[in-house]
Amino acid sequence: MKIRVLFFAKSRELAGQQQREFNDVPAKITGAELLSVICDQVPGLSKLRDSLVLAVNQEYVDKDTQLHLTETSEIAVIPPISGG
Amino acid sequence: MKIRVLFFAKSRELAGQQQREFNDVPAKITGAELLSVICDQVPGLSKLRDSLVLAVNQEYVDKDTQLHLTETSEIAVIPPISGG
Amino acid sequence: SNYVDITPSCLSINDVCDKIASPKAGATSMFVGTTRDNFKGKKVIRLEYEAYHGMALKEMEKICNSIRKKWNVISIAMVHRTGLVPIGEASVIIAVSSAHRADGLQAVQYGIDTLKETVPIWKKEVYDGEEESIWKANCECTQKKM
Amino acid sequence: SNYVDITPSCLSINDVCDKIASPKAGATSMFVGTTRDNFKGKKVIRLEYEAYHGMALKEMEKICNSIRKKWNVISIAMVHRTGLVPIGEASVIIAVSSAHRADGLQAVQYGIDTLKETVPIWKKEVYDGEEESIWKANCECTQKKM
Repeated sequence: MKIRVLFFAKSRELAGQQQREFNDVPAKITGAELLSVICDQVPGLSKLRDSLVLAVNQEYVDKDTQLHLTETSEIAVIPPISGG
Repeated sequence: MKIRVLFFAKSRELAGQQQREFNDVPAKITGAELLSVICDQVPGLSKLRDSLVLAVNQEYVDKDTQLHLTETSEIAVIPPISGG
Repeated sequence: SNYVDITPSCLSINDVCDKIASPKAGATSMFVGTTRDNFKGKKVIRLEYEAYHGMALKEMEKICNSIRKKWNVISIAMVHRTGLVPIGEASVIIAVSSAHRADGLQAVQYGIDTLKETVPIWKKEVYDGEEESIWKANCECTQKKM
Repeated sequence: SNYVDITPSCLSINDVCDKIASPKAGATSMFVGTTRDNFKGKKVIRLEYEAYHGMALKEMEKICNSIRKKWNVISIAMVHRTGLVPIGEASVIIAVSSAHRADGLQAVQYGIDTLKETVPIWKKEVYDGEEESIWKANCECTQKKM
């Protein structure tokens, strides 16, 4: 399945883009597996791997969360936040 | 000795005046004794007696504080406060 | 710096913030006490505050000094209005700037708690209708019996 | 009511206070986060904030809802600025009106603590001289390793 992933802040700078499409991603996948798929394909992002989390449809997901992605899922890479 | 006493808020209303002089007050007197001198001479104030405290020269005094009054001491009757 | 004031004028949140602004401050914490339109079901039509001006300022300065002993703060502003305060308007503002927010938030809480306990200022509530006006007493006020 | 906003415009304390004003409120508690001119001795010349706009608003709404479960408050306003925020200007304001002050003060503290922990907004500090800009990380941010 084809998915679209948004990048923010440091992950956006390391990815060199605000969003990107990924092909051949399984619809059923855990949070940790999805993050690995993304990091494996984006040069530079892997060094941030351990501090990244994901959001799907604007909700945080855990590493063990069993996801059911669709082509309209809004997936985002969230580096450590620093608002306030 | 002659002293001058300031009244505020409810004590001012009950005393019917903002300040008043008292004659023949001992210079050496405890806080509790001074309050009794004042309440004994001001009609209407006695019903508030148990909720009043005194300040001398703008500092709170305790009932056991041994005061050394002078004619320029600024004595004030402080009913329960309600600022804020 | 400490800025303490007791004034019959309308209090301005912006003016108070300006007093404590600092480029070193990451946090401004503030409490604004406003007059309410009701007390235990009775409609309050106005409030009047009276202060023992000189002593109240001294007690407010004491609070500022205790805050500085307890927390790491940059500037403190503490202002109280006197006289008639219409419903919805501010009677008191306490604002603290600090490098880190925990200091400022705790200082503000301590500041308003202590002000209500120690600063000689009084509030009279005037009610709608036949109800008699009442001089209030703060429950925080722990005056020892004399 | 809850008022949450993320905006590139200058934040106004007065506007935020107006959003939460209520004649039923006796207390307005507020926290204003401002940009500091230094970090561990390095001179900060500017800060830039970036938000995941839609999700950040949702997380801010969640914080408002948790506040209402924990404390008795009237209105909550929570606004965050994005883009370039000059030194000394506000990046975030949280204000809560309540009948009684303890609710409001605790709600504000919880609100800013939780915002720093959960709301997807990022700050980049740009330093004077040769130092490289840095994307900061809140120590409150307890993101679990994925």
